[in-house]
Amino acid sequence: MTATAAVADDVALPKKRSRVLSKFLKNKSAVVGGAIVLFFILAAVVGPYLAPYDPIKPSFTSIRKPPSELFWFGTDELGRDMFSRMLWGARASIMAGVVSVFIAIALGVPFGLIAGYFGGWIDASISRATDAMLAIPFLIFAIALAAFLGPSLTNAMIAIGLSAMPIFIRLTRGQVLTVKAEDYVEGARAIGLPDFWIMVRYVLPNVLPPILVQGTLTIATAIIAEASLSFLGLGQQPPNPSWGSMLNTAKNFMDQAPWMSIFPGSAIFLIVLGFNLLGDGLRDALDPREQ
Amino acid sequence: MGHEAARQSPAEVRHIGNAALASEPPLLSVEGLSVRFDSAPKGVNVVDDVSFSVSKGKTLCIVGESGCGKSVTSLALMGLLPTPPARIVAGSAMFDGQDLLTLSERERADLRGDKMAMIFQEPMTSLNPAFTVGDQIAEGIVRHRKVSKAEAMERALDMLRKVRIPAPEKRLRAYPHEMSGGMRQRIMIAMALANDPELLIADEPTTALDVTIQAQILTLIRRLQEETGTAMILITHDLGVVAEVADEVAVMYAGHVVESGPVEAIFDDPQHPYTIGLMGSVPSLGRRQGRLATIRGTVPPAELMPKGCRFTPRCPFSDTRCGNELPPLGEIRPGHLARCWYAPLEQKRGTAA
Amino acid sequence: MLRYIGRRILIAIPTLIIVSLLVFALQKLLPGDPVLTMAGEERDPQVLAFLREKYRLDDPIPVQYFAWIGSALTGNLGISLRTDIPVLDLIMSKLPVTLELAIMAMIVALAIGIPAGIISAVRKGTAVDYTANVIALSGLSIPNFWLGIMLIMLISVRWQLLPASGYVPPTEDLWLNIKTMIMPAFVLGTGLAASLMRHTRSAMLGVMRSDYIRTARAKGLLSRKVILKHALRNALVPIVTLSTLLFGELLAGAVLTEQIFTIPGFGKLIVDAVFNRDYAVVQGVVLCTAVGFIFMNLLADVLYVLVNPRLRHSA
Amino acid sequence: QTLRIGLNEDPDVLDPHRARTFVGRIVFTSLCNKLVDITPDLKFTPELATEWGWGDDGKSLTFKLRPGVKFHDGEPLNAAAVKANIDRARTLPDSLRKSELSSVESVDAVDDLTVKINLSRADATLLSQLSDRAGMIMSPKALASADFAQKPVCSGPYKFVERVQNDRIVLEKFADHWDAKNFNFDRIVFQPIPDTTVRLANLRSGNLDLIERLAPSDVPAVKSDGNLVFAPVSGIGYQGLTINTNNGERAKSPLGRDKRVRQALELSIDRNVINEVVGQGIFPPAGQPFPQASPYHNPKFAPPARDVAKAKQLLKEAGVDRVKLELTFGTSTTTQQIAEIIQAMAAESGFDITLRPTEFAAMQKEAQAGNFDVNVIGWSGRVDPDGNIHPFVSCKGALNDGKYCNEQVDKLLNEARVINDEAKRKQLYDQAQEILKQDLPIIYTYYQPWPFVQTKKVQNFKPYPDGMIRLKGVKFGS
Amino acid sequence: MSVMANTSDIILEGVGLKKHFSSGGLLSSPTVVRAVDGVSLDIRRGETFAVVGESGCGKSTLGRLLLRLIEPTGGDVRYEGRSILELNKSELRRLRRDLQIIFQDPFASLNPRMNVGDIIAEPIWLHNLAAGREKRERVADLMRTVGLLPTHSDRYPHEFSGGQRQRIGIARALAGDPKLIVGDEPVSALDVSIQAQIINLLEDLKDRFGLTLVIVAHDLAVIRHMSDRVAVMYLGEIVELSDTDALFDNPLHPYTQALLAAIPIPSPSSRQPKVLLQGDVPSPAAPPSGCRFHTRCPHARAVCKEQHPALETTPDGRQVACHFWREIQGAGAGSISAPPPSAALTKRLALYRTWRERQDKPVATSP
Ligand SMILES: Nc1ncnc2c1ncn2[C@@H]1O[C@H](COP(=O)(O)OP(=O)(O)OP(=O)(O)O)[C@@H](O)[C@H]1O
Ligand SMILES: Nc1ncnc2c1ncn2[C@@H]1O[C@H](COP(=O)(O)OP(=O)(O)OP(=O)(O)O)[C@@H](O)[C@H]1O
Ligand SMILES: [Mg+2]
Ligand SMILES: [Mg+2]
Repeated sequence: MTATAAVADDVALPKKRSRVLSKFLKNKSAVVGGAIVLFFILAAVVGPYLAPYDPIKPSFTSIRKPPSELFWFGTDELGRDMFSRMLWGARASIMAGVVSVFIAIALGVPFGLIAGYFGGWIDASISRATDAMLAIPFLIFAIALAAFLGPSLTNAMIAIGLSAMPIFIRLTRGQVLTVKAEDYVEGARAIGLPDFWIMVRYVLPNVLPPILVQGTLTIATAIIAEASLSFLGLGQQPPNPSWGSMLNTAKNFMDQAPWMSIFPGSAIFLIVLGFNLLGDGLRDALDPREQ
Repeated sequence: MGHEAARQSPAEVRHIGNAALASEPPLLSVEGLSVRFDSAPKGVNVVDDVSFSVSKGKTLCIVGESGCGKSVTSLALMGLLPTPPARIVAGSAMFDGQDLLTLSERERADLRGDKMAMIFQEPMTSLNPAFTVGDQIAEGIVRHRKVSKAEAMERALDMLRKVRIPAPEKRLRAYPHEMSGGMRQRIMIAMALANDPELLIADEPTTALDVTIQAQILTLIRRLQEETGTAMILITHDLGVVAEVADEVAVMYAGHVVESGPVEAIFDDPQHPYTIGLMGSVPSLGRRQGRLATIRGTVPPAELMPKGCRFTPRCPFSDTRCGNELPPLGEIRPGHLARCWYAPLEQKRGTAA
Repeated sequence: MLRYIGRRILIAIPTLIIVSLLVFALQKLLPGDPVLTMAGEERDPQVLAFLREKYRLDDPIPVQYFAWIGSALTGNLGISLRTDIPVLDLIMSKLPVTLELAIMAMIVALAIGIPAGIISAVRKGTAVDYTANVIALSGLSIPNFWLGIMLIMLISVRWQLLPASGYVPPTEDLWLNIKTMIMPAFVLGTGLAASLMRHTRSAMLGVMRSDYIRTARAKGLLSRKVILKHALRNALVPIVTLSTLLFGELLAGAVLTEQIFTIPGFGKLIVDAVFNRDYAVVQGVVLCTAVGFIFMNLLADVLYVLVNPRLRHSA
Repeated sequence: QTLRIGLNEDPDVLDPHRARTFVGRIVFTSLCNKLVDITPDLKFTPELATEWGWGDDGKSLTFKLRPGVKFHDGEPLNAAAVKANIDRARTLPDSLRKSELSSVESVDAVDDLTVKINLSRADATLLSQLSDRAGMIMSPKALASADFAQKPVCSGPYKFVERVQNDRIVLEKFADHWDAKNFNFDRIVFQPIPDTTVRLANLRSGNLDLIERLAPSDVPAVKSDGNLVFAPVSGIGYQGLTINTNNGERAKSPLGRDKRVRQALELSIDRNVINEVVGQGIFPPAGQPFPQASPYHNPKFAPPARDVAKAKQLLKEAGVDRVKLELTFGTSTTTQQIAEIIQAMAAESGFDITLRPTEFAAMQKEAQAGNFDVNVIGWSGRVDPDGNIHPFVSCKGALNDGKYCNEQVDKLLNEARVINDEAKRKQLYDQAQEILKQDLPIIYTYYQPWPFVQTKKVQNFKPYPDGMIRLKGVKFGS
Repeated sequence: MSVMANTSDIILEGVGLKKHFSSGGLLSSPTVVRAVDGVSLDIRRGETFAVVGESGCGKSTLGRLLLRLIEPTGGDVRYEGRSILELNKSELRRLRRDLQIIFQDPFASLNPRMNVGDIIAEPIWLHNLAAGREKRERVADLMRTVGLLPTHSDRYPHEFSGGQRQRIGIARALAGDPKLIVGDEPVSALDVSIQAQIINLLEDLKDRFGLTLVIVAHDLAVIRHMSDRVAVMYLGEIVELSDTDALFDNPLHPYTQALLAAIPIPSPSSRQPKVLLQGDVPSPAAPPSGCRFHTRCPHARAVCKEQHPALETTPDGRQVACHFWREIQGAGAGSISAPPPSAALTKRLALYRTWRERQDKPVATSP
């Protein structure tokens, strides 16, 4: 019998194209989280064009006005429109989260990949260095780094990114160790694929999902960290707003002008919640064990 | 119950057949059991209109390909189906004069591990790694018998002896990870039999084991069954195992029982094309007889499942009617039923069409 | 087991060396001049020169490093540049405070996180699950400093229920001590409760899926027992491990919490030291937290083995 | 009876000779007596010394000591002790008082209760130095021990009990104090609480009785709170903008080179807005280093009103269109607000200001290195006028970050240092100010207030312009 | 079954192969697992060579050693007479074309993030065998060869069933025109009906491309059906190596005998009590002294405990490692006499085959 006859054995294929997507869409918290994040990102992108007022220019005639038709979110201690500042601040806060996590991933993943894949002394040295960085509390590390680099939003992002990096090294490394043992990696070696290509085509794509999930969760941490650095004067620089720095100023007016803290506080809360929900949802959607 | 009804359903036919073979009424008799999962497309039940029965001291083997619903059927009987997403949509399961499927969760729990017990496929993962073996056996005894922990431990020790575990006193205090797969499966058996169940459901108890160990376990199960007269439902996909232990066989395909009957009848005179294809697919242990006869393709996914006979797309004998109309479970000979429009095949498909 | 611990300690040595290098490098990189900070408003040039000499700040960096490591190895971590107090004394007096805060926060986190995690795992997909999730995530999502100030405003100022800040040693007044620590512990603990809850939930979900849970149910055990005995016991393995590791996070969280509630612990000590360029204190404290962190890691591993019979017996 | 005081930060070493912080001085005020003290209107008044007198040519200063004064360890306070202390302050390697006492050549214990300080040159500032840390007298016996700073022993109305860094400093009434009957509390607890909001919260919740340095933003809230008493006092310090006129490359900007540009900057700023918006009325506009309370204050140098048109005009004259500059300031909410306001106001007359908040330690270093255009600086102030001006604008001044240098100014200021006659000194300072007002190395913005808040329970508390807390006569009402 | 290849033509040879894993030692002193411990064998060109044994006896490790996917602790592997341990990088790459492997687990052996076309094309790309259109055609060809629809080349592994995945794995193995394929339990994870399809496919491919197959398996029926020669392994060693029919007809080693005896026979009429092997397989980390099988051997004597039996060659060219193989010959033999199928079954199977072939035809002629 000819081998082509075997085609006959192929009856039909199940149609299961976007299983991940449909699982994701079924996951309520992921969808809610995704919607919140999307909303804020939209606000960050187009917000500045919609802002009714200049977010920077003080107006001494309208200091600390409560929310009204004129000023939806009220005004701050220098008479600036809170709503406009919130829109502008979204950009800084979200950037702080996304960029710093991007930095952490861009640096952490290659290190983790190399450590996990090659093992031996390379692994040992990278792992020890990672342990050492983890041993210094995250925020202390970020504070010291940010202070070293000088206070600016960019530097805060770099500092947070570097401080978050070891988590990704560790996560990637662990993940690589699992993936490395998979048959398909051995299969790639069996056809003679060089290590570099195995890492790029086999290991990397398969370690990425949990890293992306961790990434969304770390974005949340990073946004809070930026707020904390702002609290210590090491984040977004005045007069430019970030939610963290607005909150930091607002806490001095907690009594007289509660709206000054309620809006940025809730925004941070919501977006962090959004990223957390999204991350959790992604985790469930990407986890083959979850139904 | 169906017996009073004037019209004879296929299941009743089979009952009569059974009754002709076994003198007493069956211990468990399942009728028209249908289970569906919430995620499945409408109208496609993972287990569809399944009927069978087991008598005291007898062994019923359920065979079929992976995913055909063997485990779901057994879990449904034990009341262990995860609900949701699983839902029992029809059927009854008479056990000791009561319909299992109408009992409350509490009543089911009272039955479980007492009058009916179950052994699972994976000996390596089916024992709790955090507790000693003795603890896990005794726990089931304490739950159902009015005994102290110490008495239960004593009984557990007895059970270990019964399943031929060397140095049982020591093993009682051992953790599962300290034992081999075969040993753990013995523990599982000891646990299941600890309360002298009337019905034992064994879901592929030997699939994960090496041949030599499999032989040990099968022998053990058979011996214990002889001693206690427990009725047993043994699930497997290994025809060799079926041939060795079964009294009755039910062949399942994609949620349907396609053929059932006494073990000799199934092996010597298989009627359903699926059963025949299955037999042809197994390499023989004797000298090589040429290429294997294969069944084409694979089980279709739920959304492509034919309305009629689910084997249609893979069946060499099928025609359009097969795909549209579900054949009844027809009686070929007393007690031997097959769900095929063309059974017996020689008569209906004998000449090359 | 001892052998294992020994090996782990050996592995910790290079880590500690790297930590010391990192800390040292990091603060040398910090802008600013500790002497200027120390010299005060008047910045007398004579004094500047004297201080530079005294703290060997003009030595080459490697010399400074080895001098520091050398004395650190003999247990001498130097004296605070700002207050003259030996760093070791500072650490010793601050450690109990931070530990108390950390332990209380941990209790809060455990008390919220574990039951919530169990409930939401058992009721997966129901409203209870979503509610528990959102509440837990709220803890994670509200910046500590903001929650802290809100609580002070509300509970201490508005309702005058608890002291607003500060610290009273338990030896002095236990009740007052507890009263002052409730708010900080809550603020710190809620942040952790979320991650604990998430982990408990996923550990429970993982365990609930496993075959031995089905076995337990097949024995006829009732749900309560299955969950609280068979499932929880196994889920505790990752949870216990995690809880010890969370101490690292606690310490980091303590930095801000102590700042807000003016608690004289580690976090406040180090932040002040960083901003005052009190090198000796920064070095000493970070080294100490790193040792603590490594110890916690070790403890986590040991606990992991201890709560895991599979590993315990091969020990 | 315990008085709880909330401080803005944790004091440093509790050794007056080595201490540097402002809050440290607050603690020392209760812990250590000094030779002389000041009155609210900045006159000198007896404390350990009952009387004093300048010798011939102002080259010596003689103190008569109060008899029967004891240190907290029971040792007697006599001329020998005073000599030991002043000598220590002059010679201890890490003494921060050296420059304050640089004119002192030797100290003689004339008799048990008479001390004569011999000077190498006339020094008009000396008495004011001795009214502060340099004049605090510690027990010589205790000084011998290495850990004096951990257990300071002085002769103040309260003695040291314990200190928990970052948490509290506890003092206890010293029964043998010469004026013990005027001090009513058994214990004083100083609690450093850096966050102003939290500090105020503690006061409101009753954990504290008195706090220093209220945030101006909280002024309205405090005023409207019936349980609290707002006790502000305009200080002897000031806030200002130091301009880099001569320190390195960055001085070579239009701002650094051309005084017209600096004048334009000053004219752009509306000090009243700062006072009202940020200061809630407690930031009185300043145009000179000497506070209104000071006899050296001259109304002639009042701050100019904002005048954008004139500012633009000056810029045009200077030949610049728009001026770019960086404004560096320490990270605090108040300072940041001021910086933001200055940025917005100056923009209107042609200044493009970028803001650069810098944490304090880094800022100091940068300032010394000349790595700045304009620094927002504050000075807590000294009783003697010299302390508010000399270090900042004299060519070699330790705090002259902009390295402004004008020989004539130097000459005037140095001369004013050695003259004891108030009228003559004032004249010299006026002349110097005339020049400085044109050159503008420093633009003064407002006088640093010391806003204290106390609960109603506290009675007889009187704030002093030097920001110290003097507890004489202060008591709890019933 | 006929041995097609010239006996002297040995394609792959293992000489005294050893692989020791020093495992874990997480908590205790590290243990050495002697997964493969001194195995010598030669594989003849064109044959199907089977390795059988209980779980953990070292079958997979041996398979990987033969392909140098792991480095041996000792011994040598020769391919076409040349040691593959000495090959340089480019030679090794060339070797990777000739020697291929198919894995047991169809779900774990394909990269879930690559589509099927790319998976199969990878060896072609890697070894520069074709590019562009030509490459796509080759992929389509390969897919047809293993019975997949070329139109499915843009799908991902998870969209296929287990059997189909196994076909993808086979297509990938074939892509580099290999000479020899090692199948590590290629059908164990599959259902009986799918297993039969894959067995048939492998046999067809072997004939069509003149491949040599090394099949690692534990299902003796599959082995009997497919292989020409069989090596039986026990705890890292070969205990018996022989032509398939000879082995099944007359197993020499007591372990082989026990293995055969344990197989359940798919015929309910011939149920009979069996002589069963007692106990479990000892841990390969602490193998018994002497003959490793002595702890479970019904024929063990004192000497078995002390002396390690060598693998000796019998007069008829078989190899066995047992001190007493001559004496115990036939002790377990004939146990595997499956009775012929009943007349009804034979008849019906024939009918089934006829219809089954007819079922395939129209499809086979379609493009
Ligand atoms: N929790 C579940 N949710 C959705 N579908 C399920 C679930 N559990 C089982 N199924 C589906 O039900 C069908 C029957 O599964 P079942 O476990 O009964 O098969 P089986 O015959 O026991 O197979 P095996 O031989 O592999 O054990 C399968 O198609 C499976 O995909
Ligand atoms: N990478 C490894 N590290 C440590 N031990 C290993 C490794 N691979 C295999 N082993 C051990 O070597 C022994 C032989 O393993 P191998 O996989 O070759 O057995 P096998 O015969 O293929 O078993 P199975 O039938 O279960 O696949 C086992 O005890 C196994 O635990
Ligand atoms: Mg099953
Ligand atoms: Mg294997």
